[in-house]
Amino acid sequence: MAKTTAEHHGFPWKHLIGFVLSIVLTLFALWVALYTDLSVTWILIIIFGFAILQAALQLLMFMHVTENSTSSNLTSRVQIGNILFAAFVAIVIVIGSVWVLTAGHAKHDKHDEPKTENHGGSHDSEEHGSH
Amino acid sequence: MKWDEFFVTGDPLIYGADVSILLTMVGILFYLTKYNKWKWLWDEWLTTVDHKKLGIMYIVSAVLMLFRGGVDALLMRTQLAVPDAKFLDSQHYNEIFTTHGTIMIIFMAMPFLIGLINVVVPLQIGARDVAYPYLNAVSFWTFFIGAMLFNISFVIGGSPAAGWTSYMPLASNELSPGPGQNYYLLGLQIAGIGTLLTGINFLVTILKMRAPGMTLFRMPMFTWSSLVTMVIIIFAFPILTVALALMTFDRLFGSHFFTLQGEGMDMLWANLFWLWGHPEVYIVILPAFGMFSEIISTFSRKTLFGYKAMIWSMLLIAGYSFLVWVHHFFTMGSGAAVNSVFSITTMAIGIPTGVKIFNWLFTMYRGKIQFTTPMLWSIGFIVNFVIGGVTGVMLAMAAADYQYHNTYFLVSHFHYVLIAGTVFACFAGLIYWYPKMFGYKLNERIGKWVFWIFTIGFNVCFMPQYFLGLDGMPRRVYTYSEESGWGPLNMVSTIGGFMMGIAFLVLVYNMYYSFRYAKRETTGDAWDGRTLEWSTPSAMPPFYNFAKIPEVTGLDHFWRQKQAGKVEKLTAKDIKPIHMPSNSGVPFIMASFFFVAGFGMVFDWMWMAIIGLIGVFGTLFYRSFEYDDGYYVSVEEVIETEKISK
Amino acid sequence: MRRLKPFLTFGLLMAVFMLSGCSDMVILDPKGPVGEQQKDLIMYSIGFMTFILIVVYALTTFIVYKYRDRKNHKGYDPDNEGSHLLETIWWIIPIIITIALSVPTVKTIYSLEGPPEGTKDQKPLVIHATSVDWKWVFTYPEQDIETVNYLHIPEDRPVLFKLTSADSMASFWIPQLGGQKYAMAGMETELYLQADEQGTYEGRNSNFTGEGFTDHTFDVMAMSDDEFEKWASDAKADAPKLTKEQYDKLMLPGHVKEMTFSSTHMGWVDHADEADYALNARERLGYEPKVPHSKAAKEEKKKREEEMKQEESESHGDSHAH
Amino acid sequence: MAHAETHDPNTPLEYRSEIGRLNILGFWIFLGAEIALFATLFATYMVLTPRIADGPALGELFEVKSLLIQTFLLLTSSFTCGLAVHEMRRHNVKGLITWMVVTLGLGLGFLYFEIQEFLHFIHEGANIGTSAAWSGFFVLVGTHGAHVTFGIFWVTMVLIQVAKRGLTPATSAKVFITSLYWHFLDVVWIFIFTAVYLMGMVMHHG
Ligand code: HEA
Ligand code: HEA
Ligand code: CUA
Ligand SMILES: [Cu+2]
Repeated sequence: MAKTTAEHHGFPWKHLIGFVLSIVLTLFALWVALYTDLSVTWILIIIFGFAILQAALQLLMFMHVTENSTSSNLTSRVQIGNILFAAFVAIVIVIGSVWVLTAGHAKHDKHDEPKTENHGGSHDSEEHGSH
Repeated sequence: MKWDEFFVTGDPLIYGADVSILLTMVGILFYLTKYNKWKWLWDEWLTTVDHKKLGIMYIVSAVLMLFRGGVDALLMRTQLAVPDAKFLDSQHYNEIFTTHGTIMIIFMAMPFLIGLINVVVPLQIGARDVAYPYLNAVSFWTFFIGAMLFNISFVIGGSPAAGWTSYMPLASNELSPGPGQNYYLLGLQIAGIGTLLTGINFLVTILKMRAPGMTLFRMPMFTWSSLVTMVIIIFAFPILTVALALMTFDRLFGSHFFTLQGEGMDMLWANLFWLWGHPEVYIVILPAFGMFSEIISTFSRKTLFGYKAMIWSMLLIAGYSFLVWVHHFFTMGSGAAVNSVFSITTMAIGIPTGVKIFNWLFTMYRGKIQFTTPMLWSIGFIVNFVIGGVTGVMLAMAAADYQYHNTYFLVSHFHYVLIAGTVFACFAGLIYWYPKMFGYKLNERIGKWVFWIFTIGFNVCFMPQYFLGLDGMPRRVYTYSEESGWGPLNMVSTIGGFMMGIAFLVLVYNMYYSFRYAKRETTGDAWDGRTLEWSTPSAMPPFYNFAKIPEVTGLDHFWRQKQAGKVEKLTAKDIKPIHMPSNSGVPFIMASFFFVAGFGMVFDWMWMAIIGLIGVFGTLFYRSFEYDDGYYVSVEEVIETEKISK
Repeated sequence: MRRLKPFLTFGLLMAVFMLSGCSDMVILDPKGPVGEQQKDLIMYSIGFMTFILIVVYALTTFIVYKYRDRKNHKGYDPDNEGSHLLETIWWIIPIIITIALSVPTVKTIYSLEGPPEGTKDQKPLVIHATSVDWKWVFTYPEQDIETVNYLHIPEDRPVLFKLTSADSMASFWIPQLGGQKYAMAGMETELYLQADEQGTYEGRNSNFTGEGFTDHTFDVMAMSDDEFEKWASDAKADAPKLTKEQYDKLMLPGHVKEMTFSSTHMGWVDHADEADYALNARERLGYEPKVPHSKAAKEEKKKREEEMKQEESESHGDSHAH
Repeated sequence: MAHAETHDPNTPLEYRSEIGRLNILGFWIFLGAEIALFATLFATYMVLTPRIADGPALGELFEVKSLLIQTFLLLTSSFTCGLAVHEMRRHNVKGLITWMVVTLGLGLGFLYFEIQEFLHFIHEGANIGTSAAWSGFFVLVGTHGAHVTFGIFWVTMVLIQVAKRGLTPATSAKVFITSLYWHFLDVVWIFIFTAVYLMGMVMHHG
């Protein structure tokens, strides 16, 4: 659907709501991450959920991703399809890489084993349990 | 930096290259000056934004690169012809296969295809140019400069020698010191920018610049394949950009992404390289598929079989192309679950590819097949490509790949798909659209000779390599012992390689011969074609392509019009002033600054890199302030060009 | 069809090669259960591939021949756009083939992660294999001995290789015993192999590692259990101890002859923990990497070749007997 | 090239010229490529985080205060940038320029605090060469910072053009595109905020 100038003559409610929501989500995520006793898994699920929500907010409220010229609605389908495919590729890249580079190596990647005398590393194994 | 590290010395081959480069340059300068061609060169070529001219420049560069990569190949084959050969030493051999692989894929296959896409796609969709003609020139010049930067490594500083895959930590400062590896990083980086811009440009062009009536499902298959390719480019090339940048940081700025020190992770490079690298091989095969679709349909005189299935299979391949990269390192120990998943996704690509193969076969079924040269290449493609394809599926079976990996079985697989797929398509497409670009056909009789010599040579060269692989011959070894027993098959392979070289020379001769003697085309429809590019009245379309934008009513619109005897004749009153973009020298200048920046980085001369980058941003900003709305071609000029009698 | 003859000839040629040459080609001539499983999988897949090729070639030949443009052309149907039935067929059959290939593939992948089925009750012999440009260091932790560039293993007993590298990414491969796996600095990968027959097999690094890659090879001798035990205890008794200085020298890029030591390097470094050990050792020894093509590099190369020659002439009557 | 101009008065200015429409679509697609680019950097960062060699752990040095200041500056700048486009659609050049200048100011503020933070980390012994983890951090966050820097130059130049030429289909398309870019950087920051900072602190303390 095309946005028209007409809609833009009033007060920018949409922007304001978007802004307030993004602040709230940010603070909430911070609170969940640092000041609750949830398990790490839950914290991660919640804060990433919020991040995705916020990204969607920006796309819809500020960037008008669904908007296009009046002449064709192919354009908005392309814009949205493009972002969705980008999200797919991004997920494949991030989750795929982490999976491929840590799975299977779990049993032999020395980064996870408790420190030995001559091991230079100073991190402990809890830090990257997913490894 | 000492001089002996700057100029590569001590080898007759390199002195030979020095001299021939110098002579060529002097020759070109002399010619341009003597015949007063400088202005012509600048106005007609260096500043052009015409997609057809840019396309031709891409193709010319690609043919030159095919020669360069081919010479590399023949040098390798010479060294490998007999056991314990002393023709090349190890370092030299390593440099040669590295540049061979890189040049063939990045600087030959891609630009060849992008060149053909440039020439053909706007014509096929009935457009006057691409969406961003200026950007198109930027794409070409950054590609060209990237290629040049990569190529001078041969005489200045030394070539990269860590393989086209450049695995870390081998490619790190400690194990590959010197500028060689930097050339790889910067050359690819700069050319990669151009490729990404091409991706965006043509995606928008195809989506938004189509002639009225040409819905998505009326687009010719080559246009479709280009569309899908562009999508892959847009999402794959940024990965390469990052990977190259990270390695550049490791080499120049002391970071530890992939290094041995600082707990860098070498596997991460392999992972990122193939996250791009696998989609890349589909980038170079899908346009090839598109061309074969056009050619097979044209010369079977028949509609493409299963048009929709062709499109869906291509979309599936594009989606899958991002889900299989791990098959390049099954042997890295990521465990049974990872290997199983990626085995299956990889094999699954065979399904949509098979659909395409059978659809091509059934396009010929009940057709009226004409054995023109482009058609011969296309049939040759089907027959040879399946060999590469099914051996690809064999490689995809991870447990078996533990044995094939890093052997000549793999080398043979990818030459079967890259040559019988991509290179055959480049030849077929070049010959098919040659009259569009130059106004005459290449000689068919000589062309058929090229086909047979090349195809036989190709099989003689690479079929034995499957067996060498099964006999345990690893890739990238510069020599082997007598006892290994690999001598005879290698000799056969080398003979095949030289046959391909001969075929290439005959092809070049054919260009010369046809330039001299071929009959000039009088219409725009040299092959009785089906799609809009054949509908222009003159053999070579004028710079604005179409005096009047065609209106499309269905698939193969032009062919159907011809069948119905309803080809419209252009009349003077159809003609309106035509808006066209202006030429610009900025892309060329910007690319030159890229060269300066790249060269500076290669030698770690940061002052030079900074000057270059300032230049790049300067041209960018300059362009931002330039409001050039192009110009209008007057009705009179169009009428004159089209030779319409009033 | 005349035009297609060359292609058919090649297909035939390939089949002949397959049938006659099989047993000569090392990958199809395995000497242990791991390679055996892989060979079975390969042969199984070749069956399917041959079938696919035959179908495609038969169709091509038939269609191209029948519908070539000629006088009295019959059956021309220019507007034939497709057929649901046919298209369904060639979606379904490849899907079935893919499934038929996937099942044994996944089975074999999982099976190769552990010791071979027949000998899985035996305790595997553990050997650490460390790649250094361009040599292999083999550590037998239980026997407390170390060898360079050659391996002795008992037959009919699974060997668990723990792979790592001191520098570039290498790949540990003994074609006749089974497939390869990468050896990488800063980590450890595991590979089970087993020899069912006594004999000498060639092993190598198959992943490109630069200048000396071609000769980055080693010999594997499979012998009876007793012979193996005897060899190990002899080595323990007779061979010299490995000193840190000597080991550091091994860290320099280059080739060396076969060596045997009665102690291991595990005491002071595990490259799976310390990825930069070799680089530091090189620095300690004052080694500097040279830009290829530079004068310095050429001189170094000459020096290295001379050293090799000298070593070779010294090493006659080497400590270990084959 | 066709130059169909749309004259429907309800269509925002930036969509009225063919070139404007093409450029906006092209820029959206470019953002798709940028998503792949940042995803690669995120993947790199995620894989490398445990690899801190002898250097400090990532979460160890992060500070909530600096993080919140940066985040609010950027979130607010995204909001003001939205207001600027809102004003543009009301044909209010002055409003547009005012809000854009505010946006730039906030962007500069963000950069200031980011650089302060980087200097602090370096002071604490964590730089690009400290460990794989820190390489990943500096390049991911630094690439975002470089984008912001580029964005500041770009917006400035577009504003100069608006001041000189007024709002035309061409200049307004440019403004709109820079605004997309700016919002996009905010989106990326949200993920940096989450995946780098919050996660770093959770992993370190939790
Ligand atoms: C144009 C380029 C191109 C194309 C199209 C392909 C296509 C395929 N490739 Fe290839 N590949 C390369 C270029 C290409 N490849 C390169 C350059 C390398 C090596 C890089 C390097 O290491 O340097 C490589 C390496 C490579 C590997 C890594 C091996 C290793 O390193 O050990 C693997 C493994 O799975 C693989 C698999 C495949 C598969 C399954 C396909 C499939 O897409 C093939 C599909 C086609 C068919 C299957 C034939 C037609 C189908 C039918 C007739 C239907 C019936 C068939 C079945 C049901 C099976 N390829
Ligand atoms: C599109 C890609 C492409 C193409 C077209 C080719 C074409 C050829 N390739 Fe290439 N090749 C690769 C991509 C390609 N290759 C890649 C990616 C690698 C991996 C690199 C790596 O490991 O990093 C590789 C590796 C590779 C190897 C393995 C090297 C090794 O592992 O040690 C070999 C060996 O035979 C080889 C041979 C050939 C031959 C004989 C041709 C022939 O088709 C070439 C035909 C020749 C010409 C068309 C030119 C004709 C020239 C003349 C007529 C001039 C005559 C001049 C003289 C005699 C001096 N290639
Ligand atoms: Cu490879 Cu951990
Ligand atoms: Cu692949």
